[in-house]
Amino acid sequence: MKKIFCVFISFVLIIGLMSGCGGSDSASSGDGNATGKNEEPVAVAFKLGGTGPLTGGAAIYGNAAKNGAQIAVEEINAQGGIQFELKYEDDEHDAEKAVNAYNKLKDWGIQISLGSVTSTPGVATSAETFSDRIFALTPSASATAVIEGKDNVYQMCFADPNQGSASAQYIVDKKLGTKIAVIYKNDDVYSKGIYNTFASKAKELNLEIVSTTTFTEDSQTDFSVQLANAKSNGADLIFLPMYYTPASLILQQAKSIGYAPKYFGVDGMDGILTLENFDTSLAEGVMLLTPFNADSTDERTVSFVKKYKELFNETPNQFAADGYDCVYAYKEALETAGCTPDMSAAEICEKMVEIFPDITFDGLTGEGVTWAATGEVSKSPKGMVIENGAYVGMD
Amino acid sequence: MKIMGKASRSKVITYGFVIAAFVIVQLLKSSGNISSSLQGQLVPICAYVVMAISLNLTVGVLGELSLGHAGFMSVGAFTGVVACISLESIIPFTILRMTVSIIIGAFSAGVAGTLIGIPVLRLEGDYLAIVTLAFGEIIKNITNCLYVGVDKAGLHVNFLTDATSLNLSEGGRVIIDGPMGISGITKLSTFTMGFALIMVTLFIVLNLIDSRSGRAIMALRDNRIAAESVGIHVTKYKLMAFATSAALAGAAGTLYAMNYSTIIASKFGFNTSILILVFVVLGGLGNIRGSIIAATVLTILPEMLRQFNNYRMVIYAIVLILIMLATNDDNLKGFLSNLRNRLLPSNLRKGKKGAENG
Amino acid sequence: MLKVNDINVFYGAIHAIKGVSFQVNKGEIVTLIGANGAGKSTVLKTISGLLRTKTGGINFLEENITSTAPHKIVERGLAHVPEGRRIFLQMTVQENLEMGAYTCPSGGVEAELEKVYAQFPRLMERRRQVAGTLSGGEQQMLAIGRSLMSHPKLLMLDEPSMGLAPILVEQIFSIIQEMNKAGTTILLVEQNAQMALSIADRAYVLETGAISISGTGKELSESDEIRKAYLGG
Amino acid sequence: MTFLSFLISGLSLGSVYAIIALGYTMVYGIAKMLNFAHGDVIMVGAYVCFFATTRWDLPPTVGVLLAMVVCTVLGVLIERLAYKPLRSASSLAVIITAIGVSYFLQNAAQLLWTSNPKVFTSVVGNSLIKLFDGRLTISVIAIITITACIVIMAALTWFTGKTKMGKAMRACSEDKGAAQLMGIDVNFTISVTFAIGSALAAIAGVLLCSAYPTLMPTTGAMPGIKAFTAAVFGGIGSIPGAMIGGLLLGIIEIFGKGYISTQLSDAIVFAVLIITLLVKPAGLLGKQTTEKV
Repeated sequence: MKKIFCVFISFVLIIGLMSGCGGSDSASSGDGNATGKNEEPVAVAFKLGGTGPLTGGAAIYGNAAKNGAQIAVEEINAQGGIQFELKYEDDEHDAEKAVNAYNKLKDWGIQISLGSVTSTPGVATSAETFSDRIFALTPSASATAVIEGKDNVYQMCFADPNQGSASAQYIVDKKLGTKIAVIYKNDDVYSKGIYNTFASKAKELNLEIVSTTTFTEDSQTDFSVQLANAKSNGADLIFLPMYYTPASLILQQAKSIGYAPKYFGVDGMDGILTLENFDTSLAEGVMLLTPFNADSTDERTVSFVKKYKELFNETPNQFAADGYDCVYAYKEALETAGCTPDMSAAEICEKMVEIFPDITFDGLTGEGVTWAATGEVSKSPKGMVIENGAYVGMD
Repeated sequence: MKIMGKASRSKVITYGFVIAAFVIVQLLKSSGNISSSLQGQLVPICAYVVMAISLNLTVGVLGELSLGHAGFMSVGAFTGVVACISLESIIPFTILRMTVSIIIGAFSAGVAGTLIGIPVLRLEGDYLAIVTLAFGEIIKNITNCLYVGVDKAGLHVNFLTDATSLNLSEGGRVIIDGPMGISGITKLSTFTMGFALIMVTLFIVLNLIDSRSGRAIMALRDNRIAAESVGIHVTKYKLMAFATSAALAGAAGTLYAMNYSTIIASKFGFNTSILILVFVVLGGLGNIRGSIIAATVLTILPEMLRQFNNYRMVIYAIVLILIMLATNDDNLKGFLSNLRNRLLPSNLRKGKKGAENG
Repeated sequence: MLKVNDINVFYGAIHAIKGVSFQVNKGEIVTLIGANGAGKSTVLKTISGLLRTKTGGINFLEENITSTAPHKIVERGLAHVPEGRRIFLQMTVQENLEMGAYTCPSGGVEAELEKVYAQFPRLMERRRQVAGTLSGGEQQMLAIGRSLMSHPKLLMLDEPSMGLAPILVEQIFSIIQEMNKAGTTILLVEQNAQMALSIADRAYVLETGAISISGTGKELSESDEIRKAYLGG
Repeated sequence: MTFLSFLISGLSLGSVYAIIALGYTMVYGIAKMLNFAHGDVIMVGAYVCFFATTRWDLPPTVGVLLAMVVCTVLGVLIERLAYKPLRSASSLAVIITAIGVSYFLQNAAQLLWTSNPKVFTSVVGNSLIKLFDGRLTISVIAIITITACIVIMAALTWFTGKTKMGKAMRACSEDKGAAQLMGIDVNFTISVTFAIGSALAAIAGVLLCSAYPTLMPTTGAMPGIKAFTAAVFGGIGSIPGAMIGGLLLGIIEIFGKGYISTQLSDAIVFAVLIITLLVKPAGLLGKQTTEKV
């Protein structure tokens, strides 16, 4: 039986190697060299690629960013002028798979990158884009390690530390609470990153944290202990640096123990209102810092939300908006730098590195967005509060 | 004499097979005939091959089911990377530093394997399986709460607090930052190193199987009571196999981790343990060559299926089930063996039989 | 009643039974004797459907049961007391007996229980005990009692004397004879050839998967060849 | 008071684990296989109930029944197609197949229902009972979960102890060959076991999601592993063992979080399991089977 197996598996291997080589033939032409495009009659479109979790537990974020970017690409291509060809590969929210996905994009001939959607894969792929000299602008990989020490990796979203300290500052400035409880996810880069800076900023501002509890991927159903701890320590505001799925459970379970503090969330909380069948009254009064508001009445947001709903049957969240903005930011930068699709990835990269710190960009997630040469974005987070099942600006 | 001859011939075939694969890939690489996709997977494939061989030692040779093998990989990955970063100024020569790190990773995983093995190897069957699963989860959980930094004064280790309380002096560097794991790793792993590690692993495992100890281990697998009654020290040999397996997994962990700029503890959870177990079972229990092939094929396969997008994992699952059915269902098995009998001349089959353990 | 016609059974590549044919007539005690590993148990397992023959066929009560599922064969009135008794150790004595009557409509179970208890008073005493706590002889009785619950037309017994003290062996054999007198046809597999031949109407000797000698119980117990090989004389 | 409320949370969480563990343990008892796909059957059950009650506006009882029917069919189908051909194969081959089935269910669910989480509407509402002047609040769903767990365990104990089918299951789990010789249709009995286990999984799914209302394709995975742990903890194959194992696991998890550390709660649960198994190698109520030479 073992032998049959070996025979079988060897066959698969041979087929695998053959197709691997076959793939490489076509790939090598599009890959490295600057003039690689001359097989095609005219190089018309920039090859724009990104990785994100399109399957698995984190797939909502990856798909949102991908869909947002896709809408932007369609709009831009319809306008004429700069053209994009978009390709997203699945990274399953895993560093190894993300590098694989990125390499697949390299075989395809990626010229500019949208990095990765989530943080851990983002750190892994940004190291690759850095050494390959491919410019990357990630919609939402917010960990500092994504851009740290890499001149050609930029973020569209706030970096985690910014969110943490901005949240603490906001709570103090607006006198939202005096005794703070924090619940964060202890096996998540994003959640822990925000918590770290929140805690140090809170110390600096003399904001009292009375309860700090955690959960993990494996124990994200029951929050009774965390909430009991916050309640018994008299917390009047709970800070929730996490994505909205566990947050929705926390809101529901707090209600079931008759505990009604104020809640303050970060950009991952955005999307909670779009949860299917979610009782929005639970989220009444929840505050969050988010750059994007799907209920906003400005023209571009309205049209984006409408298109998104038509195409994907969902209300877009912040990830979608970030994906959308990334493509438009690229358009602006490429136009300003005068890049053409026949340039090599490395050439485009050098131009982008030059130009990005200088551009000012208006997008769905912020007006007058600028970037520091470190890759960090500067845009002002908007404080939102949920009232009657909709976001209302707090300022 | 004849048996020995067969066994060593089989070893030579296995080494030759790996060397040939290495040479072919190197040739393809130097002639630029290899896709970035495949090239990017070479190091992880090597790491998984080592993982599969080492787990085969526990599952196939020792006959105990382990569902927490990724835990040892994790121990090796984290200690190896910490070692590598801390030694940066002491050993500037990268290949030597990697080698030292891999040895340190292997050693600490081996120690973890021994510590875990002493109490739990008394358990049997599914109970042992669940305890290994539990240890895998505990290792993951603990690593998520671990903070390690390095400065001039040496290593600082903290548990359950955060990176700032490491009190690193000026110029110090946080290496393990709790759940954020290690980031900013300089990629040092190369395919050649992976190949070397596979060869070392093969050398250790094949010689162990072929030794007196190896035969004792296999005797334990086949009939513990009988083996005990002829004076085989159960705990000693079980532990030997288990700790060796853990140490090799640790080495693979270091190799794997040094290929990515970031690693996190959650990566080495239940799913990764299962992934490796699948390699071992598909490759054939106790069949080292099978493990190598299965690890390689099943690492490449999901990448080859990328064109199917979201259907990829469903297809993977179906393929997995079908392979298990095809190789274990009596009717199909009979059919296949008939087919083989007709296709292969009998002397060839005999020759292959001796290769089972190689 | 039972006709085994040229069966060939394989364990993987091992040809365990090579063209065995024999028959059992109604009311008889027929015994299969042979050395360890001659294939006696394999023959019984093949008849009761636990193993499959590659060629040939098995007829029971004029019907072909070659590829009938084991539980269907039991329904037709063929019971098999397997080697090593195979009683359900974690169930009580009574539950074990009830399992024996699994194929019968639940109405008649009580009456059958009474009958078995009458035949084996020891089991009556211990009916609430878990079967694992019984002694070897009691377990054998339970195994036989259990097979009687389905009221079989043909009862196949595999090594009922194995591991029992001589006095118990005699007891078991007298029970077998009693059952036969009560109308149950018996196919007995034994290593204890002497005992088996003493009660058998007819006997077959199985050697390495094939039948070498057959005859009446008396003929065989008097044959020199058999004496030397199996009766230790 | 904190202690009491932790205890109730623990019992409620533990009851869900226990119901899942009962399914695990029954299947293990008879088929001697770790059915890793069990957790994913739970997820399917929850989805069916979700669609029935939310999308098609059927009453909750119908939703639960529908979920049970679908899961039963699914469970039997999985057994027939994937596990039955492997009855004589090595246990490892069966485990890998079960894992394959688990992957398949999760990914098929994702294709069918997307990975966007859905909020499950509790089948019994979200009402609360307040005791001691409101210092202790108990949710109705917690009480129902605990009750359901006790009722199911009692029913299963009765079923396996008193009914003909139940006894046949025990016979099969002890000795399949002998059971066949009794005229028991082993394949049918195993199918029935899978049917019962899967119907229980549907109930567990509905209760799990009523108490913790996020529903995703991966919802069943972690509770599945925890319940598997619980089943082994209590002694796999033993029905009261699964229940005790489940309840204890839930309580240890909550108390570990509440009194020791939220960061280390997973490690605590698994450490207790390991220590228990070292002291009692076959679990709390498991029977130590001595190996035959």
